[in-house]
Amino acid sequence: MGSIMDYLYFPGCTLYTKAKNLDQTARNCSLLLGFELKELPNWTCCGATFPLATDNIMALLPPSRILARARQEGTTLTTLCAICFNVIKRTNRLIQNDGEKREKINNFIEMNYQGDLRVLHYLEILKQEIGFPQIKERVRKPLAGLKAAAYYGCMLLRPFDEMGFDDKERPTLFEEFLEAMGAEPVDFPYKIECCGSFQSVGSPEVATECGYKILGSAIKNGAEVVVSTCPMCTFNIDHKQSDIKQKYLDFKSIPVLYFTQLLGMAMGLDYQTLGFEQNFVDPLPLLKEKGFI
Amino acid sequence: MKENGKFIKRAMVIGGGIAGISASIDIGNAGYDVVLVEKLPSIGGRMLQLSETFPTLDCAQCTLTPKTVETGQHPHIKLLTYSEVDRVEGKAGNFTVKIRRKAAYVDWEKCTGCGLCQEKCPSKKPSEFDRGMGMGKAIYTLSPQAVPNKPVINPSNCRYFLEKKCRVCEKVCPVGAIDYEQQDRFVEERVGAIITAVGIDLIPKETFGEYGYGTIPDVIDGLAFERLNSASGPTTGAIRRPSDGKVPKEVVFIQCTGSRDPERYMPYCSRVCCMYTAKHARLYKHKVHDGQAYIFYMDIRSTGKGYEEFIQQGMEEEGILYLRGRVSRIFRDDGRVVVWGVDTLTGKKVEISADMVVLATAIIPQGGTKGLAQKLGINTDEYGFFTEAERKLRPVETNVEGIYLAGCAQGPKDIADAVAHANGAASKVQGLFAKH
Amino acid sequence: MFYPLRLTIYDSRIMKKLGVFICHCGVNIAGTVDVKSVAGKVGSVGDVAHSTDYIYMCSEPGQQLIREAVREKGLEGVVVACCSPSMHENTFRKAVKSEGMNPYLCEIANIREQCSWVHQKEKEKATEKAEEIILATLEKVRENEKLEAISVSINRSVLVIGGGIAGMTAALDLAEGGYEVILLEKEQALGGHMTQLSRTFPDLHPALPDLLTKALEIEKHPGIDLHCYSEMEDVKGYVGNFELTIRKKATHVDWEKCNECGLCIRDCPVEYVSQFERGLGVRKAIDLLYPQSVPHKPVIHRSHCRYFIDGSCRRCEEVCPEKAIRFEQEDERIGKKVGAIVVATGFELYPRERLGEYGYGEIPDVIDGLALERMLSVDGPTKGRIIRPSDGKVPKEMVFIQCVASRDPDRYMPYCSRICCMYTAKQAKIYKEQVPDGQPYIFYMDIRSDGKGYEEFLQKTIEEKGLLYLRGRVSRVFQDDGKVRVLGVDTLTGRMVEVAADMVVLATAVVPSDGVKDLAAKLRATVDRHGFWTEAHIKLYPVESSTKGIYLAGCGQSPKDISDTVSQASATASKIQALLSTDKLLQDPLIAFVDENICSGCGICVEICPYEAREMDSQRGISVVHSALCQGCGACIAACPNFACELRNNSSIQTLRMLDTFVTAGARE
Amino acid sequence: MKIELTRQKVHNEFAKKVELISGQNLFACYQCGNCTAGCPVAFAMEVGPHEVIRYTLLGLEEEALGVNTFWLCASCLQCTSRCPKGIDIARVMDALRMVILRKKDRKDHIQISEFQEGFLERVPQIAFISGFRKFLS
Repeated sequence: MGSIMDYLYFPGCTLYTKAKNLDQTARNCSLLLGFELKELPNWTCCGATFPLATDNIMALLPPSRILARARQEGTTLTTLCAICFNVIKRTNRLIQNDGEKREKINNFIEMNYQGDLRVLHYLEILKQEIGFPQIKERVRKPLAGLKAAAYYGCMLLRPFDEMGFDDKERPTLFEEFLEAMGAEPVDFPYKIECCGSFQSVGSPEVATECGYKILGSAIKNGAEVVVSTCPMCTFNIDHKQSDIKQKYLDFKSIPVLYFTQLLGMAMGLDYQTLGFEQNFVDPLPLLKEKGFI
Repeated sequence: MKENGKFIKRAMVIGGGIAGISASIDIGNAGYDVVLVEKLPSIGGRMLQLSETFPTLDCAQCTLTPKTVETGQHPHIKLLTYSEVDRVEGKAGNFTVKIRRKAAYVDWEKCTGCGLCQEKCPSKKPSEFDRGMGMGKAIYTLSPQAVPNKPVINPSNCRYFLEKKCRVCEKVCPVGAIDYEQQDRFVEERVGAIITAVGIDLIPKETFGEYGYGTIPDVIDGLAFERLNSASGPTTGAIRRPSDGKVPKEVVFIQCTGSRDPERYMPYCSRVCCMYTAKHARLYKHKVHDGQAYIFYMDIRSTGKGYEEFIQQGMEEEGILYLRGRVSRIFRDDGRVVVWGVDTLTGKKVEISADMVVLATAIIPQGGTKGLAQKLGINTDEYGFFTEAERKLRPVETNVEGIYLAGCAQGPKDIADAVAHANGAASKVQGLFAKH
Repeated sequence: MFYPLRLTIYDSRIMKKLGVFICHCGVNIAGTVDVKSVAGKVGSVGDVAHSTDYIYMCSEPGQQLIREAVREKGLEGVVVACCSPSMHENTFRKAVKSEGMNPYLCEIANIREQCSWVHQKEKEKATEKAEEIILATLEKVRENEKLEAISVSINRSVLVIGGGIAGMTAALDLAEGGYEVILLEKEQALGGHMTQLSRTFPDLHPALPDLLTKALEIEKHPGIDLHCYSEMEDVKGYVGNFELTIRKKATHVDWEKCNECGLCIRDCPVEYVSQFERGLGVRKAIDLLYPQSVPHKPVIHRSHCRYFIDGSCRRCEEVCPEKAIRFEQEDERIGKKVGAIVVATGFELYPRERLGEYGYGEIPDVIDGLALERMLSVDGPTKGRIIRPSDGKVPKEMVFIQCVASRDPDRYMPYCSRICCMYTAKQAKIYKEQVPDGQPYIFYMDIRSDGKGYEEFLQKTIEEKGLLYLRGRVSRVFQDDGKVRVLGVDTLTGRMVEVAADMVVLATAVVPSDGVKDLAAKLRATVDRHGFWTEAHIKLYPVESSTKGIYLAGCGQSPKDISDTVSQASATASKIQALLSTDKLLQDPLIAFVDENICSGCGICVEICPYEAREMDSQRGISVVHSALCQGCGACIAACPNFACELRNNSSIQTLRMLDTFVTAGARE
Repeated sequence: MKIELTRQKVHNEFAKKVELISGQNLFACYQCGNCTAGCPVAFAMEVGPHEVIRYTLLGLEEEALGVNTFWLCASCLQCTSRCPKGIDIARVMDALRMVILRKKDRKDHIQISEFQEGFLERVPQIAFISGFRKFLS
């Protein structure tokens, strides 16, 4: 596998609290794969949403500041939370391409950043920098027979010309990852539909409905577990299963795991280090039944 | 300009679809010799794939075959099928065109067109002519009514070429016409004028990720529906969905798929989809009386003679439901094809759980049009359609004297307009010849 | 039923070897009719030596089946059971002819349009009926005579009626092809409606310059005999040999002498409302059609000229330096002969006065599309400026209404006029360029921008110019407070929309020119119920009329834009060149003939013949048939009180035998 | 039910403001409805995004701002990614939110004080931070 560089790492607020399991497993897995996530010093909130208003750049300053500081530390920045990734990558691209806004932003943050950082999602590192075949070789306990539905959500895929993550309508990267783990990917139409995002704060019932449709579609297509990359999505499709159950009485729970939890498990990490206690729907019975733990 | 004596009053027509055929017959009937070059093994073009044509619902074969037969038998028309233009030199009155005659692996001089080879050929692959709706053999003619009625071997499907075994066709051929060693050959033709009528293709339905989650077999395109509906097609005209052969009871037709979409696909209107979709829906209703046809549209464009009446009749008499709006997404769920669309007239999102979806995909120029334009020294627009000399008053002429345009290669048109355009080009050729 | 005695004379049934070929027409026939069983049953008839079926009889292998059977079985008569004879009679007759059989021994049994299509739900009965139709047709074939086509000589010149862009294009193409052309235009100058246009979509080229270039080319072309201010008075004859009478209307100006100085026009004291300017401008009693008119010669309009009204003025005569004024000139009739005729009679706009709900013809600021074109023309009544006809103010709220009287089957025209969407978008764009602070509103039902580059033009214009498209019809337009109030709807919000407009432009329906129906009667060609010329077949014969030798071009056939008109006009020229490229024309011999022994010379047939094909032979005292003129319509046969006329291969005995087949079959049931 | 149109209304301040904030040309919308067709939360909307755009273009400010459409928009960008005319509809929705949130009499869409007890503890930061940014002035 050769020596692989270390990556600057922006965890984001949620990974320090509600999604520690995502953060921890990612860090541990990277060590097993031969690279380190070098956490940015003094990082701040990314803004949690890419500002869509074009007449005001204030909301662009936090992610710009993160980028500018990261550039002082290195050349490649990675993150896990899909929303943080979306905000940071889009901001980076805007600074790269919009000279006028770049100048304004630099004036505000009193730094000089040109947008020359590579911003990669952790999954992209796995695919592009390390390679799924190589990861497959590292798999100690293949997740044979695990029917896993890869849920992409929105922020990795859209807008396509800015994110360039995968085909926006028929993405396959996540499934390729699951295959490398030895799992059986389950294709389901709702894998690119929205989880309701921040509507869990504004109109929780709408987010409940979104989550119900996504999970229902995954279950109908034979999934035993849904795999996610994003703490926002995970909240809406995992933690909100209690709300879903309240509304749809015949709804049967389904575990939702972070992709790094699967990765760790497949690479032989002790399941007790994988933070399953933070998952709302307990995956342990399923994982035991499957003989993975 | 050439002197009178040397001006060659003989024309070449490139493309043997309805436009090329119409132009050839016109020029031939005026007493001039014509060389008709077609890249497929037989003439007829896209129209050969159609079932019935709007607005009269005449069967396409019935309108077309007399013309293909007439072309094949015309004393002034020389057919060069399975051939492509390789190089063009010279100018009006004296073009020298080098033509590649592709290896058919069948000696057409000997072949009697008995069809035994096709019948016995053991190789079956999805047929391109049938848009994947049916199977085709490695040795084939495009249709039983092909002109000329001579088969060719497709080496990429033929077991002999792939695995060096089989040779069934050779064994069964009563006249020993199979020739696996045949090579492409080149011929030269000298002509005084050239008409290009190379026709169209459809933008592949696979282009539309959002419309074919994975690849849904029951999402087909308009030409595939024509094949399904065609009496000479793979289902002998029965409307059956590709996935399981069931009769679809709810069929959704989606217009403007890839057309009028400047951001993602083609900005132009493909001109024929509104009418053929209306026709499809009506023909579907004729065969599946208890079925429901839904048509998503943006604007209904029925501008030809009798077209508006045809559309309105479809709505009134066949109960076809028109929904004004685009479809955002199609995916498969529980063996059904789920369509997410909108009816902008009620402002409501519409979800239809359909049995089959037919996409009226955008018309694009035939592959290789730009290359041909370069050989001829004429222009194309950014999409590859040939550019006419002037849009209004010189719609069939090009920037090069002696080279003319016919049919959809200049821009999407329906059959009637394509034929008129082609006849117009023929008129210009006759005028050019008469002057010299 | 009364059987005339003499019919037995022809009843000389000789056994022939007959062949029957039944076409599946894909599933069109075979889906309803059990073709195999029909072929079997018919095959068992005594004189039927061959009976078979095939998926597409009209295809090459299908025709091959027929040719082989004729050759190998020595068939003496053939029935092809398939679609209407108007589709493929010719195809199959050619096929049998190639094997040496007389083509008129081949007949079509129509089991598609007359059987399978109309009985889709009664398969058994349809199968029986198909069998009966074939049996009846066999009866006909048994009595068919061998006939030879009638050969007629051809006059190789062409008449083009209409000097608009369609007629001009056809005329030029034909003349370039080496044929003599007579071009007839009812107005005093060439160009038709295109001369009224400002700029054309989608490239916004000025309409006039290109058109004038063409017009001048025509004026100078040695192969074109141009007759402006002329009308068709009478047509006799038939394809290859038409005899025309052209009426050249009196211009009251000797065009040979006129030096185009324009003094007469300048000094003419009479001004009247100009139709050419769509009522927005005036013209003189002696005037050109438009300033750059080709030919560039004036005409005196009698109904407005004071000399003709009360003899009070001879001003033009006084000022003319060439003494070219001819008050006494009369209409002139000239005779011509041609082999083919192109009708390119063009279109008019639906009269807006008949659209009560849109302004009762009363509101001056409600104009139609052509009127706005005149305004937009730099040589028009407002020199290209858009102003309200009522008070000359610049309209700031401008409403365009599409589909006015189009797509309105109940009240007006059911069809789409095809050009309105594009010209409205064009006009709105030009308006917005001229009045940047104005707002165009366009009421539409569907935007139909289906030509090359049209959709792109439209979308770009909407985006850049901020045209407001409102999907919905306008119910009413009325005058209120100096404004034109428009009551419409936006079906996309589902709301009623009211605009207090300064001006309203109606894209009124395209309708055929006046006088088309009269002309159709003269030419014996048909028009549809709206007055558009009917083509022989929309796909097979789109530029041929229902009458041989008469061809169609341009909007007279159906509405189309300039580019499509030009293509089609060239197509027409191409068809005519093929027709005239030979010296002799072969015509169907299926025409009337007279039994000279029976004809009493009463002359009823002469009266009744619509084609003037019957005349009296005064010497012999009987009626004769002019074979080149007879179209085989059968009117004389029905009219003859003595049963002296018959149609070749459509004799009474044949008809009766065919009827017998059906009657017998009916009785069996 | 009835709209009286004038050129001032078509070029109304409100539409201009929305165009300015969103950076989108509302005239480019040809009302195909693709945005509504693909919207994952359309089921809960009073009218679809395409209709809100229409209201805005026609100067129906009250109607446009009175519906829940843009409040329910989750900025998932499905509409944006499939718009055939390249309009970033999510930006238009955000612009409509901004018009309200930026008004002088600041009016928040959600009231933090009304949250159920423990709600904020349960919800991840990323959700309520982005929610607050979308819903609070």
